[in-house]
Amino acid sequence: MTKRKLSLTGDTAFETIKTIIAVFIALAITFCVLALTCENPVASFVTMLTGPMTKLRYFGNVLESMVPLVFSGLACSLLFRTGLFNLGIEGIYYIGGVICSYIACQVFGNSFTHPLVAILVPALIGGLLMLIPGYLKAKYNANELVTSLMLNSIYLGVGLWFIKTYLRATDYSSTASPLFTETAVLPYIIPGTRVTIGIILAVAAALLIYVLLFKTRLGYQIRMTGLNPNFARYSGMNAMSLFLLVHFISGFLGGVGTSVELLSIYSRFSWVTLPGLGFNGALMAMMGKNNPIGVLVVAFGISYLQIGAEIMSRSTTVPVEVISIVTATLVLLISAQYFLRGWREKKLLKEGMLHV
Amino acid sequence: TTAPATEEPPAEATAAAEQTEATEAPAAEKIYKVAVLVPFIGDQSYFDSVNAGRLAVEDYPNVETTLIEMGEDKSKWESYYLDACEGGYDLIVGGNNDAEEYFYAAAKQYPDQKFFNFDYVNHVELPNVFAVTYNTPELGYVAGTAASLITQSSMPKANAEKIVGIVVGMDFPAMNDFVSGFCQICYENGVQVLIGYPESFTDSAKAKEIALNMYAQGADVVWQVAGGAGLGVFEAAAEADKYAFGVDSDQTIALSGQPNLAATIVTSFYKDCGASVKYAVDMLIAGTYPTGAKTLGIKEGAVGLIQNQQYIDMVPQEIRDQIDAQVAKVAAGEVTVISALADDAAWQDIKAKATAPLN
Amino acid sequence: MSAKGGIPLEDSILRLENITKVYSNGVVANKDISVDFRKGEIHSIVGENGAGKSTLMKILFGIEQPSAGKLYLRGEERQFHNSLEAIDAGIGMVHQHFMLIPTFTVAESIVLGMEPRKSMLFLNKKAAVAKTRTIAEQYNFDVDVTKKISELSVGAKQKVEILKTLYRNAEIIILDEPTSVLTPQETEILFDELDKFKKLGHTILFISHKLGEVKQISDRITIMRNGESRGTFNNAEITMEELTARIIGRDLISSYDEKKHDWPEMTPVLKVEKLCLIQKGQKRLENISFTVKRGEIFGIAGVQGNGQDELIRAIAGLTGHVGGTITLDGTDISKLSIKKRRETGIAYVPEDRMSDGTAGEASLGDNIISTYFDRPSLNGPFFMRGRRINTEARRLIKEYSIKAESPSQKIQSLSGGNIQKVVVAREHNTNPKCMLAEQPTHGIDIGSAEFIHLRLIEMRNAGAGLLLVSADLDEVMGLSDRLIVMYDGKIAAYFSDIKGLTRNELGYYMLGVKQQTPEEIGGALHD
Amino acid sequence: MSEFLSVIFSEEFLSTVIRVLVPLLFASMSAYIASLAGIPNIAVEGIMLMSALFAVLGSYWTQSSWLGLLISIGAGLVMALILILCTIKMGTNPILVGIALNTFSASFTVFLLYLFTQNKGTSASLASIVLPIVNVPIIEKIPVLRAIFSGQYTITYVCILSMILLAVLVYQTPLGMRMKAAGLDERAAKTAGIDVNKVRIIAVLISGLLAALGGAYMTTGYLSIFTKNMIAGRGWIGIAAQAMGGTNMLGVAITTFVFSLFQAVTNVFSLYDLPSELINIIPYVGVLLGIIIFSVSTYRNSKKG
Ligand SMILES: Nc1ncnc2c1ncn2[C@@H]1O[C@H](COP(=O)(O)OP(=O)(O)OP(=O)(O)O)[C@@H](O)[C@H]1O
Ligand SMILES: Nc1ncnc2c1ncn2[C@@H]1O[C@H](COP(=O)(O)OP(=O)(O)OP(=O)(O)O)[C@@H](O)[C@H]1O
Ligand SMILES: [Mg+2]
Ligand SMILES: [Mg+2]
Repeated sequence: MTKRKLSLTGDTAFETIKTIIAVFIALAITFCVLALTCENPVASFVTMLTGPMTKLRYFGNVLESMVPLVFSGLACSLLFRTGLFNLGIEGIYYIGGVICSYIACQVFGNSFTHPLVAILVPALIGGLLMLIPGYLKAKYNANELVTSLMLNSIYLGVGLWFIKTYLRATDYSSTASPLFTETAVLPYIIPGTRVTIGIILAVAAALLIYVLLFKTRLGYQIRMTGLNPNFARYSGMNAMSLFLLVHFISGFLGGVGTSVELLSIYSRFSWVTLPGLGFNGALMAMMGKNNPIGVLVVAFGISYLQIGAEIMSRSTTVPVEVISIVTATLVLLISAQYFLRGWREKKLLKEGMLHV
Repeated sequence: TTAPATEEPPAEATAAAEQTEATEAPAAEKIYKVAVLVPFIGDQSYFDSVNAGRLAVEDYPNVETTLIEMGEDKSKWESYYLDACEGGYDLIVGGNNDAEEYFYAAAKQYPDQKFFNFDYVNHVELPNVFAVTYNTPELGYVAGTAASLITQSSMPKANAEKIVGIVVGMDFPAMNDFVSGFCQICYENGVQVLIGYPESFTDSAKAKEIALNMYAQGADVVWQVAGGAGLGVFEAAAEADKYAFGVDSDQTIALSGQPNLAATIVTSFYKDCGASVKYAVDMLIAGTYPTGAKTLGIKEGAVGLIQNQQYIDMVPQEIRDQIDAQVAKVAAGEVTVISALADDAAWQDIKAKATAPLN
Repeated sequence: MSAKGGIPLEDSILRLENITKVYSNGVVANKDISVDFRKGEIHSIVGENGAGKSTLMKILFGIEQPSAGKLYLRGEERQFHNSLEAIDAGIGMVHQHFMLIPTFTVAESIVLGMEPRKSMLFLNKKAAVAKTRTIAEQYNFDVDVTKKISELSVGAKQKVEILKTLYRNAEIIILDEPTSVLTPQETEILFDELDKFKKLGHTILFISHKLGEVKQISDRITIMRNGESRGTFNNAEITMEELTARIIGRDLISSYDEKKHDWPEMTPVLKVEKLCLIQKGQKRLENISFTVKRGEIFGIAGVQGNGQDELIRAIAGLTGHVGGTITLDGTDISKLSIKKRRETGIAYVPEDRMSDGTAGEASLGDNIISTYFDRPSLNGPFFMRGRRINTEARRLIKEYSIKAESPSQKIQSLSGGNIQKVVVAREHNTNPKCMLAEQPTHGIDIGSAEFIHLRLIEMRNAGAGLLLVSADLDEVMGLSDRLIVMYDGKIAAYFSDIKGLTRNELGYYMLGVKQQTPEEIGGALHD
Repeated sequence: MSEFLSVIFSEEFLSTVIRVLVPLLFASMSAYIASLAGIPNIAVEGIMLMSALFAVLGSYWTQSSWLGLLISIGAGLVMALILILCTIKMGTNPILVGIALNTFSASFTVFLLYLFTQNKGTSASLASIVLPIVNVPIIEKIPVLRAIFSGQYTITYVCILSMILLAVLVYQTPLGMRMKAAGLDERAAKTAGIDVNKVRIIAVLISGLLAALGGAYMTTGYLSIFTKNMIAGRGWIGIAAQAMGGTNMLGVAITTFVFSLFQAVTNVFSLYDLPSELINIIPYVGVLLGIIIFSVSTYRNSKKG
């Protein structure tokens, strides 16, 4: 059998070329949209691309907005690895946020123990809550999309009610918690920005999950179970407990993510709708091909673009909503599997024919 | 006497705050840059009203304004404020509930610029900040007056039952501040109040269903305090052939495209944020920018009801007179209106009383 | 000797000229293949796994497009862009893997794509049932067309696949390894049918790794190797030995008998006593008792679906609800988890290598260690040792002559035979006391099959007990030392010595025509 | 309480259920037909939103409610086309496309609204036209039946008709059978000579059409004004109902109906002094309990055999 690795068109090289070209096309489309909607498209375009680099605070914005995306992206990627389409991280972000806020509003400990508890408790509870759809699926084959979507709305209702009944700030006019106790707030690590140790935690989490997945026995079992549960069971792995463990870790990450976000960026809990970070996490996970490092890169890229576009829209007449067109194009092009495939196949065919 | 909210002279609206005259400042060369920060416009409520105020001052030859929409993601708001401060504006208009902390933090950090909080909850005393708030309970009280008079009237769509309704976007104190005064006067007048919370400011279909239920249970007038979702109440009113009240600005104007819906609106109860924005800019130009906080109510004309032609045509003279009399009483300070924001216990009490079925 | 050339175009119904196929991943599956098929012949295509047989057939059926070359149908140049065009041109194909939807009924499966209609727009369900029933009767196929596919036995599914092509009026019928799942009797019936079709003027293209069948039924045979055609031969002009040699490039070992070897102490290693299994309210296994000893291959013959699969899965621990006991080397394992059973000394080559035996998306390396990934030699205190795993995988690739580029290659990009070798290598590598081997050479070319057989014999000779389940009578009779036949979830017969046992005799027990007494069967446990 | 019961057992309540049900049914059937053919359509919410806006814009531009409806359907079909082209031609994961389309639609509707009305919140200032309410002569007089079959918005009747047509399509036509085959086993369908891509394109276009009708319903009768984000999760309810019913159309419809029933009860409850946040989760809890009971009993049955 004549089977050859063909260098230029090899998998990695091709993926890289593809992504670069996709980004270029998406940017070109963005430029066209800008040309249609504002007076000075070139300047706006440059602002969008370089904006986040012009000020430390802006770059800080990029980092701070990628943190929750990394956590929810990691959480979703783990879930997707089990082959399930579970969107429950959205709800975990909400209810975890409520729990975190409750703890953050109490007075105890010091500026180390307080945030530690305020992050770990929601994380644990998040992990446990994630077991509900996980168990229902594993044991009774209850559709995880239904259960997770329903649970999201239920967590929202219960969380709102809890805040209103037990944690409402009396000095605040909408449903919100009181100000977090000072000890609970995470310290800033880059002066002049709101970048806290959250970013370090996010990167650490990504690396940790990477090591877990690709270097440990547990990760090996998780990967095999995700790829083919029958095979994992046949090989002697306990598919059910692995499945539940993955759900727990995922919920745990969700809990950490929401807590870090709240304790870094917010001074009180005032979400009255689902934050949308869970859905964005699903996007990160899919674009990052469920690989922790991929999630990290994608989260940075999307945040950079988003912040760049916001800076641009602030200084020009372009409506903020235009950003969504840019993001949608980018997402669709980058994740297109067949994009440039024709070209690649032609090349492969040519090279292949040489060996005939 | 057609007088939509935004056209009211600012001097009258804020008569209490220092004496004012000169709108055309002597230092004609100076261009005043004003930034207005709101989460978004198009809420059919006070962000739109603030924007109306901005548009009004935009016509001044020496004023340049920028509207900055920050979006609904609160985590991004801080940077919008800091950017505005760094953008060299003379006056930064912003604040209101959720953004207040960023507003005051920015004001503290940039003491050379002036700041105006168009609707404060917790004012922080700073030399460069002026803040106003509106007496919402008084507005609710006036609306309740009108509602309870109409339901007992012989107006064509009014029925025998003494029931009125109020659809409130979400169940939280700032929203309930509209309801407390409403309940108070209705209870005094022996009218039952139905309160519905769709728990959304966008789901107009849900608001419609709730309002339809209210009408089906005997309400003949429903007040909507639910932003975009509240438009569903007018749809319900049109379908049930009953009355509705608008909120924040003259909603018959907003509904210009849908005359059958506009026709259900007896009147709208406004909160004139726009006028206060204009007032702040005028003061800035005059070089007499105030500091401190002010509550604006019926007396100042910052809240009240729209008395347009439709209102006059729809509501009989004697009812209008009764309403005017009640408004005068409130303006004169003869009534103590319960505020849900300030006194939770009293609010819970009046809510229980006003919603109890009549026998 | 070669039948190539010489034939005038008119005689051939379908002619391929210089067909080359390069897959999008750069694999050259077919190289410059020219062959023609005549009207009314049975034409076999043989070759090793991955030789490119299926690819060539997929090209004929419009599923794949050739990268170069021409295709003439009835003398006219054609190109099929999809199966529909091929079907319209009178080509039908029974695929190597069933193309049936479990929730559809037989009638629905058959008419799918060419549904009878009423008033142009609507599905005529009655006509569908009637038409399929007529066709089934016409060709003497005994299937209930109103049954769901999921309720059918493998043989019945095969019949449905063939009915599908007949319903479409196929003049040319392609059968890609249709017999690998059939019993001898079923195969006989199929061959009778094929003969009938041939006489009716259909052309049949037949792919099989069972050369006996090929010799029995073919008019002509095309041999493929490494994506190339190694010539087309008239059946009468080529001997079995020649055929074998041309396919694998060497001779086969004629019999494994010489390799037989008596282990010094034939102590029992696996003991199954009174095993019962109830699934979905039906008795699947009833009172199964037997003993497997060290150094022997214990065979289980039977038509598929008579409980062999359930039995093996129950022993391996994949199926619960077991009554009775399973003892491995003195330990009762019937309540243990799969992992514990494996640790006690069970290894298992599953029937379905794709759904149980491997994770297709995972790398070869990941697949080849799945049953002993936690072995200390492959692990550090916290992390798995990637380099050692790689070394181990490379060693096995070499030892089992698995055709693969590297351990990091996705396993699904290997050919079926090589995937099977990975499974056997992995299970062998755990050094089991008892190996459960279920259809270990299903769909595998003769060369690879021989290799796997030798490995199994080697294991036996090293003192392991082997439990071999196979529907292939040649395999089960060729390898087993002792043998039971299963019918309807029960042991129908036990043979302590298979010498002198005939295929026909075995066939009677397999079909439930004959049945031994409990005493005779008792020997399975006590011998 | 008795007051509550009298509301629940009224004809008016029945028509409330119908009103609430229609957009949800469109949403779930939209999700159903696409997923039947093997393309999960997560963009239902976005398509509905887009169509709701275009129904208003369309009827405003043309000053005809029917042309408006056509334009709205066109918008829905374009969205569906993007979904299917990205999936089939570019190989993008359909779920990713769905999420991207939803985000896009949420912003793009506001952008368009602003472009045409200078308002980012509602279309209230546009003189758009709604479809008529239809009274059916004889049924109008029959109690109970009249609550369902008379005096409803035009699209309610379109909904009834669509459901019948859809059921016929899925269960009585070759196309329906092919869709099912394409969804259950793409390779099997292909080898049976089915043009899977064509079947899928049709299915997703029908899905787009149904979602568009659901969106149009919201602004051409049920309501007459577009408000930002007015679909408010209805598309997702449809997707959940589809996931619950699977390939069984009746199952999908029943789930949707149960949700609507709970939703209507919730609307009645919301007039009582109960914690509104908790009241609002009733429909979700209802569906969650439903799926738990359903799955557990299926599991038990399969164990028993
Ligand atoms: N879709 C595909 N993409 C890439 N390579 C493929 C594809 N299908 C088959 N191949 C490769 O083409 C070669 C020929 O495969 P083919 O299936 O034709 O072999 P075969 O002769 O049918 O083998 P077997 O006897 O195992 O059925 C193999 O190396 C296989 O890995
Ligand atoms: N996209 C692909 N890339 C690489 N290899 C592929 C691809 N698709 C299929 N193959 C491999 O090509 C081989 C040929 O496919 P086919 O369906 O004919 O099975 P096979 O190898 O012939 O199986 P068997 O050994 O059971 O006869 C398979 O082993 C399959 O794993
Ligand atoms: Mg009345
Ligand atoms: Mg093959």
